[in-house]
Amino acid sequence: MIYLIFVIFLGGAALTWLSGKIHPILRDVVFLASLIVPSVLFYMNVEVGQTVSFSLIGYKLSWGINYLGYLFSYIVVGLGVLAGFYAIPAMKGKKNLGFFYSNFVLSIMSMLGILFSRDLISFFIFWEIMTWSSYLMVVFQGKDVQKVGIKYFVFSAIGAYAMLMAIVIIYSLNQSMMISDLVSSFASFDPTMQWLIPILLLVGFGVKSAMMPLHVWASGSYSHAPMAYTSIFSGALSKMGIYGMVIVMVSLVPIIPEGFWLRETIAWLGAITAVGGTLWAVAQDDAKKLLAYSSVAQLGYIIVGVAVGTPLAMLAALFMAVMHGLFKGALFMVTGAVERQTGTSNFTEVTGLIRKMPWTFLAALMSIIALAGIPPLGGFVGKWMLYESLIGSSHYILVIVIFFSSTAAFLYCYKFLFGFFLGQEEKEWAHVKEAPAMMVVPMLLLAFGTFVLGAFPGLILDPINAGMQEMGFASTQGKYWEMSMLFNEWGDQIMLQPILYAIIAVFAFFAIFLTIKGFKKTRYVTTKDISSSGEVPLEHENLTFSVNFFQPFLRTVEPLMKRQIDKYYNEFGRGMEALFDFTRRVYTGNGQTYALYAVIFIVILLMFKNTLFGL
Amino acid sequence: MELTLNILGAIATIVLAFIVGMSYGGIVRKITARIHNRMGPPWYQNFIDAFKLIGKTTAINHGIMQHFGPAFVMVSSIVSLMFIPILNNGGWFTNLNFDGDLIFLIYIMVFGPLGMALGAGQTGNPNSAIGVTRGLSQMVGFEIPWVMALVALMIQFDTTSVTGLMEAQHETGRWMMFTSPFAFIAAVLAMLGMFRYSPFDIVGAPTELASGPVSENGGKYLFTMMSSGSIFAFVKLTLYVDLFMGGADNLIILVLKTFALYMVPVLYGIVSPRYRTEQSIKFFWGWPTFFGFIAILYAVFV
Amino acid sequence: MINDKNSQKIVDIIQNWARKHSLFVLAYGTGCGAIEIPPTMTSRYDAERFGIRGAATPRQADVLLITGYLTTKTLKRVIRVYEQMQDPKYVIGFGSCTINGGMYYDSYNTIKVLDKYLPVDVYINGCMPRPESVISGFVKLQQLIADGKGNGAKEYKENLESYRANQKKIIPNWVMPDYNW
Amino acid sequence: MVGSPVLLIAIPLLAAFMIPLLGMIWKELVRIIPGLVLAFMMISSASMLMYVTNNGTIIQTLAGWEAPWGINLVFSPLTAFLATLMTFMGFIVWLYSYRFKRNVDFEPAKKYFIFLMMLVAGAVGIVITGDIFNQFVFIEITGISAYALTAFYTGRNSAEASFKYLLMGALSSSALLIAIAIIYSQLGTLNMADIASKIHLMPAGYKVTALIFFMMGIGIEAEIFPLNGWAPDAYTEAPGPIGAAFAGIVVKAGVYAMVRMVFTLFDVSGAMDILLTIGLITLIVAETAAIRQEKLKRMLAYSSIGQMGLVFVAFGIGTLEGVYAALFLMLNHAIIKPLLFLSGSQLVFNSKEKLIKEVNGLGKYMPFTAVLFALGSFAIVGLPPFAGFWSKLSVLTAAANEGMLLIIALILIVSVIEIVYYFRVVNRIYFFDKAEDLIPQKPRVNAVIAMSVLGAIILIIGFNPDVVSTVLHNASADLMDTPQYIKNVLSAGQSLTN
Repeated sequence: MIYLIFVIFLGGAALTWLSGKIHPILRDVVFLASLIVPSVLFYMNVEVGQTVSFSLIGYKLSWGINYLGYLFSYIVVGLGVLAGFYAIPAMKGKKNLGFFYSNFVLSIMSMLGILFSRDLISFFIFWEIMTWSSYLMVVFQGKDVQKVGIKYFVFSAIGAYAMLMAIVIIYSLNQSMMISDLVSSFASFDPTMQWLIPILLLVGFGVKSAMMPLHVWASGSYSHAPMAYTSIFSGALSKMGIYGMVIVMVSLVPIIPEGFWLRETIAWLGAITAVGGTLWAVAQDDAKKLLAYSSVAQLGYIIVGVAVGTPLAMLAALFMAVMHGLFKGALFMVTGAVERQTGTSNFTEVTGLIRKMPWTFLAALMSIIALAGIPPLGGFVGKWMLYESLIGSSHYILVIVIFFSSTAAFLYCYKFLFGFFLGQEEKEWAHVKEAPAMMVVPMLLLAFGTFVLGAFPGLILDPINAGMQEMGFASTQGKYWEMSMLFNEWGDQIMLQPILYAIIAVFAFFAIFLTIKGFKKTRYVTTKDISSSGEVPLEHENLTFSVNFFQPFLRTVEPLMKRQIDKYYNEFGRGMEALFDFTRRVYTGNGQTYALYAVIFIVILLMFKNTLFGL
Repeated sequence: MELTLNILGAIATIVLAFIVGMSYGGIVRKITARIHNRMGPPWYQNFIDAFKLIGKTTAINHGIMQHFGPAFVMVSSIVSLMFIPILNNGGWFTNLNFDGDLIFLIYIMVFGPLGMALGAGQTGNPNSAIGVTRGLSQMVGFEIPWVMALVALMIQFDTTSVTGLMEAQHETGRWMMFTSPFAFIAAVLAMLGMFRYSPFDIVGAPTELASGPVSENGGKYLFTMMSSGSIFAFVKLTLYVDLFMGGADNLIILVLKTFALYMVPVLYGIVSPRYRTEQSIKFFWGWPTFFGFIAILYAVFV
Repeated sequence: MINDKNSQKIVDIIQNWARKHSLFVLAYGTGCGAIEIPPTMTSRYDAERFGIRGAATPRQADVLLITGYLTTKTLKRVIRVYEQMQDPKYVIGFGSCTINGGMYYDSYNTIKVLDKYLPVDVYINGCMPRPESVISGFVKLQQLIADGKGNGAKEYKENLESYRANQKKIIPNWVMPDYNW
Repeated sequence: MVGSPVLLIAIPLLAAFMIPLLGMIWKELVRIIPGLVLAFMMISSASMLMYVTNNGTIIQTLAGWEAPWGINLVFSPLTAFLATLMTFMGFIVWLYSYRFKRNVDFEPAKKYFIFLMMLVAGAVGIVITGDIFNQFVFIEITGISAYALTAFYTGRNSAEASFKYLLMGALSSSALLIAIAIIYSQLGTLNMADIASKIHLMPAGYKVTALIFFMMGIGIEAEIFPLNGWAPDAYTEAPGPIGAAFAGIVVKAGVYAMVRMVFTLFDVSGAMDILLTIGLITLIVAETAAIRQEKLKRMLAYSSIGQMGLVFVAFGIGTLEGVYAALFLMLNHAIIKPLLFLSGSQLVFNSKEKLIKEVNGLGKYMPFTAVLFALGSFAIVGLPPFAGFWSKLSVLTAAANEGMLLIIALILIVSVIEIVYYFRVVNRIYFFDKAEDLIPQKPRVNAVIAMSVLGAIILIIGFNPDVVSTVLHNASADLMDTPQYIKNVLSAGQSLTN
C-alpha cells in the first residue's frame, strides 16, 4: 500500500505532464487526482507504525509513518491539496504548466516520503528530490535565475551535503542506516562524532528552515516561485527542516555531554533570525518579499521553541509549525490572488482593494490576526505557549527578544493589509474583480482553520502530544493543555472558550448597534471625499500613503539592519570566482608548458620517491 | 441565574469604567486649564461632549471597515477590562479574572490599535495612515520596557496571572513598587507612552496630522473611540494598581490610587512639547529598557 | 417611541443643551481675523469654559468660524469644508467683511455678503472684533441652539439651488461632489 | 558464449583495414560495417561477461605460447566489465555519428570510422591484454587513432589540439618504454601475472622508478593532473561523439592500466596515497577550472577530468569498497558524460564558437535534447534518484569507513562547485532567450535513439542500482585479489602445457 501511494504519485507526475499535451482540462483533472487519490489512500489505509522495508545495494531501507510524521503529514497533505485546487485557476494561461504541475506533485511526494522514511538513505533521497523540484519551481518564472536560483540551490546543496556527510559518518560508525539505530547507539559514539553529527545535520535542516545565517536564499526564492507553489514552499516545505530539527534536537542533542550549549546556540540563532526577518519584512515594499521575510521570522520562533526543548516549548513549536502552515499558506494565496487580479504585488502600486475583493480581504484579515498572534485566533495559542515556556525555562533575555520581534511584526502585518486592501481607491484599479471561487475558498478554509484552532487547540495538540510521547516526552495532556484550555509550568491557565465568547458577544453588540444601524443610515462616499483642508482631490490625484511607510521606525532600527549577511556571501562568491579564474590559467593552452608540467611531475616524483613511497 | 449575575456584574464593571474614565478625562482637562491659568471646562465636560457626539448624525461612511474599526476597539478595551481584577476581593467585579493572564492581556490590548488602524485605513485619509504607522512604531517602543517589567514580576513571583501576582503581594504584604522597584520604574516610564500624552502624543497630533487616525470619524465613531479610550485608560490604571500598588479593597481606594497614578503621565505631559517618532522610540529603548533590564537582573538574583 | 412627539421634544431639549455646551469649532483662518482666535482660546479669555474647543477636521466640528474676508479663491474651500461637516452644524461670520465686505467693499476678488453663499447663524461685527465680542457671539449661538433656532443647515438644504446658483456665479469651474444629505 | 576475447581485438582491426576496400564496393558499407562489428563486439563481450561471472576467468594464449612467455588475453570479471562498457559505448558513438553531419562526405567518413574502430580495438586491447608490452602497443594504437580523430576537422585549432595531444602522447610512450625496459631488465618477463608474482624480488629503487615512469606514461592517458593539459583542447576540438568516446572509452582504458599497475603489478606501499593525492588535486583543479569556462565542450572536458580525479580518489582509498565505488563511478561517468557530450554537441551544433551562452533558450526549440542534457547534469552532480548519486554515495561511504573526513568534505565542496556550473548551463538552456541568428539543429533519429538509450540507463540505474551492483562487486573483488589473478594466468599456462 505504501508503495502504491508513491507509485501513484510518480505516475501522476508523469501522467500530468503527458496529459497536458492532450488537453489542459484533462491535465488539471489528472493533476488533482494524483494529489487527492494518494492522500485519501494514505489516510484510509496507512496507520501509524506499519512499515515496509526492502534492500538496495546493501542498504536496508524501510518506509513507515510514525506519529510525528503523521502530524506533519497534516500540513503537507492538507496544504498541498488546497494549494493544488488553488493552483489551477491561479496558474491559468501560464506557459509549460505540465512542468509546473508535475513538479508540484513531485514536491508533495518527496515531502511525504521524508515523513515516511525511517532510514537515512531514503530520507536523503526524498530530501534531494524535494530540493530540486522546489528549485525548478523557483526558476519556473525565469526571473534572474542565475542569481536567485543558483543561490537557492547552492545553499540547499551545502545543507544536503552536510547532511550526506553526517549520514556516511553514521553509516561508518554503526553499519546501519536506520534512524532508530542511530538514536539507540548515539550514546556510544565518541565525543567528536557526538558533536560533529548533530551539527552537520542541523546545518542541513537549518538551510531548509531558513535559520540564520543560512537564510539568505529565502527571500528571493519565496518571492520568485509562483505564489500557488510558494504557499507550500513556505507553509509545508520549510517545515521539513523543522521536522528534522525536532528529531535531532530531541533524540540526539540531549545525549551529548554539554549539549546544553548547542541548544542555547541554536535557540539564539533562531531568535536572531526572528528579529532580523521581522525588521527586513517591515522594510519591504513587495508583498512577496514581505511574506518571505516574515516566514523567516516565524520559522525563527519555531526554531527557538524546538531548541529550548522543554515539553511546553516543543508543544509551542509544533503548534506554531501547524499554524504557520495555515496562515502563511493563506497569505501567500492572497498575494497570488491579488497579483493575478491586478498584475502586481507591490504595495506602492496597488491599493484600496477591500471593496473589490472582500472575501480575499477576509481571508487576509484572519490570517494576519493569526500571524500577529492576537487572540482569539490560533496564532495566539502558539505565542502564548512559547512565551510561557521561555519564561518557565528561565530564558529571560530570549523572551524579550522574541517579544520585540513579534511586536514589530504588527508593523508589517498592518502594512500588508493596508497596502493591498485599505487606503485610497485609485481609478487605476477600478476594474479589479474578486478572484475566482476556486482560489478564494482554499484561503478561507485555511483562515477558518486558524479560527478553529484558536478556540480548540486540543484538536491539533492531541496529535502533537502523541508525536512527543513517541519521542519520549511524558504526556502533556491535562498538564499543559485541555481541549480549549492552556496551562503553564506554574499552573496559570488560559480558558479560550470564555475569551472567544466574550469577544464574540462584545463584537456582535457593537457590530449591531454601530455597524448595522449606522451603516443603514449612512451613504458611501469615495475615499476622495476626505477632509483635505477644503481641497477637492481630483480623480487622478494620488493621495495614497504607501511609500516609506514605516520610515521613522526604520530610521530608528537602522543600526540593527546595517549588517547584511547576504553581502558577505556575495563577496565570498566573487572572491571564489576570482580564485577559480586563477586556477583556470594553469591550463595555458601551450603544448610546451604541458610538456614542462609532465617533466616537473616526474622529476618531483623521482626526487621525493623515498619519502613518497616510504622506502 | 449564574450567567445573568455574571453579565450584570460585567455591565456594572463597564459602566463603572466608563464613568470613571470619562470623569478622569474631564478632570484632566480641568487640571490642564488650571495649570494654564485658565478656568477650564466643568469636570463633566466629557460627558456632554459624548452625549453631543451621540446626537450628531453620521451621514457618510468610507466602507464597512470604518464601521468595524471602532467595534474592534471597543472589543479590545472591554474584553481586557473583563480580565482585570477591579478589587482585591473580586466580589461583583470578578468577571473573567481567572481565565487569562498577563501575556494574554498584553496581546488583547494591541487588538484595539489594530482595529483602529483598520478603520482608519479604510477612510483613505493619508493623515490617518500616518498616525497609525506612528502609533504602531511607538507601540514597538514602549512595549519593550513594559514587557521587561512584567517578565521581572513573573519570574520574581513564579506566576503569570494578575490574580496570582496580587495574592503574592498580599502574602508579602508589601506593594511591588517597593519589592521590585526597578520594574515599577520601567513600567511607569512605559506608561508615559501608553497614555499618549505629550511628549508622546505623536499619533493624534491635532494640528500636525489633523487628529490622526480619527480624522475622518465624527459623531458615533468619535464617541466610540472616546469612550473606549476612557475605558482603556481605566483598564491600564487598574492593572498598574493591581500589579504595583497592591490592588484596592474598595472603589474609593481604587479611585484614589488610580488617580494618583494617572497624574504621572498627565502632569509630565502638560509641561512637555512633542517628540518626533524616532525620538520617542529611542527614548523608550533608552533608560526604560535599561531599568527593565536591571529589573530582570534584580528579579533573578534577589 | 422616538417617533412619539413629546418624547422627541424632550430628547431635543436635552440634546440642544448638550450641543450648546460642547461646541467644536473649526476656525477657518481666511483673513486677518484669525489673529483673534488664539487669545480667545488661551488663558486670557479661555473660551473652553463654555465647552468651546477646537476641532481638527470638519468631520468632528460643529461650528465653522469664518474669520474675516473670503476671497473668491477660498470660497470654494470654505463651501467644501462646510459640506463635509456633519449635522447639526453652524456658521459664524466673523468681522465686518463677512457682513458687507467691510474695508474690501470694492475689492474685485472678495465676496461681500457671506450669507449669499453659506447660511450664517451668527454674525460678529467689528473690524477686528475683540475676543470679548467673539465670545459673546458664541454665547448668542448657544442661546439660538438652546431655543432650537440654530438651523442654518436646514435652510441651506431647503434652498440649496439658490445657494448653488450664487456660489457658481463666483466659482467658474465647478467641480464638487454633490451634496445630498 | 559468443566469440572469444581475441576476436574483440582482431575483428575491429580487420574491419578497420577492410573498410576502404568495402567502401569501393558500396559507399554506405563504410557506415554500416562498423555498426555491425561494434554490435557483434558488444554482444560477444556481454555474453562472455555473463560466462565469466558464472564460471571464472577466461585466459586465452595467442599463438600457443603459454603464460609467462607468450602474449595472453585475460578476460576476468573486471576486464570483462570494462570491455563490455567500452564496446557498448563504441556502439552508441557509432549510432550517434552514423551520418554525423550531413556535410561529411565519403572520404572523411571513411577515416572517421576507421579510426573509431581502431580506437575501440585499442582500448579493449589495453583492458584485456595480460602483457605489458602488448599493452604498450595497444596504448599506441589508441593514441594514434585518438590524435587523428582530434584533428578530424581539418582546421587550425584541431591541428593544434591534436599536436598537443601528440606531444604528450610521445612523452607518455617514451616513459612507458623506459618503465618496461627497467622491468624487463630486472625480471626478464613482460607478462603481468609473472611480474606480479616476481615483483618482490626486484630492488626497491628500480621498482619505484619503474612505477613512477608507468604513472607518468599512463597518467597522461588517464588525464591526471598535471599531465592532462592536452585533454581540454582535444575534447573541445574533436567532434562531439569523439569527445564522448574519449570520456567513455579512452580514459577508462587509461585508468584501468594505471590501476592494474598499482594494484596488481607493484607491491609498493605508498602508491595508494599517491593515487589519492593526485586524484584529489586533479579533482579540485579541474572542477575549479571548469567553472570559469566559456565553451561548453571545454567545460564538459574539465568536468570529465575532475570525475577521473574522483575515480582515482576512490581507488586510492584502497579498500574493496573503494574499488567498488571507483568502478561504479567509472560506469556512471561512462554513461553520463557521453550523454552530456552528445546532447551538448547537439545544442551547440550550429554555433560558431561553441560558447556556453549560445545554448540560451534552446529548451523550447530542441526540447528532447535539452531534457536529456538536464538529466545528464542532474545525474552527474549526483542528485538522487539518478545514477550519479549512488556512485557518489558509495565513494563517500568508502571514505567514511576509512575515517577520511577531510576528503569527504573536499569531495562534497567540489560537488557544490560542480552544481554551480552545470546548473548555470541548464538555466541558460531553459530560462534565457535564444539569440536570433542561431538556428537550432533538430537531432537525427539515430542520435535521438543513442541519447535516449543512455538516458534510460541513467534512470534505470538511478531507480534500481542493484542491476549493476553484482557485476561491480565481482569486478572489484577480482581487482583486489592479486594471487587469484596470478594463479589464473599461470595455471592456465600449465594447463596448456600438459
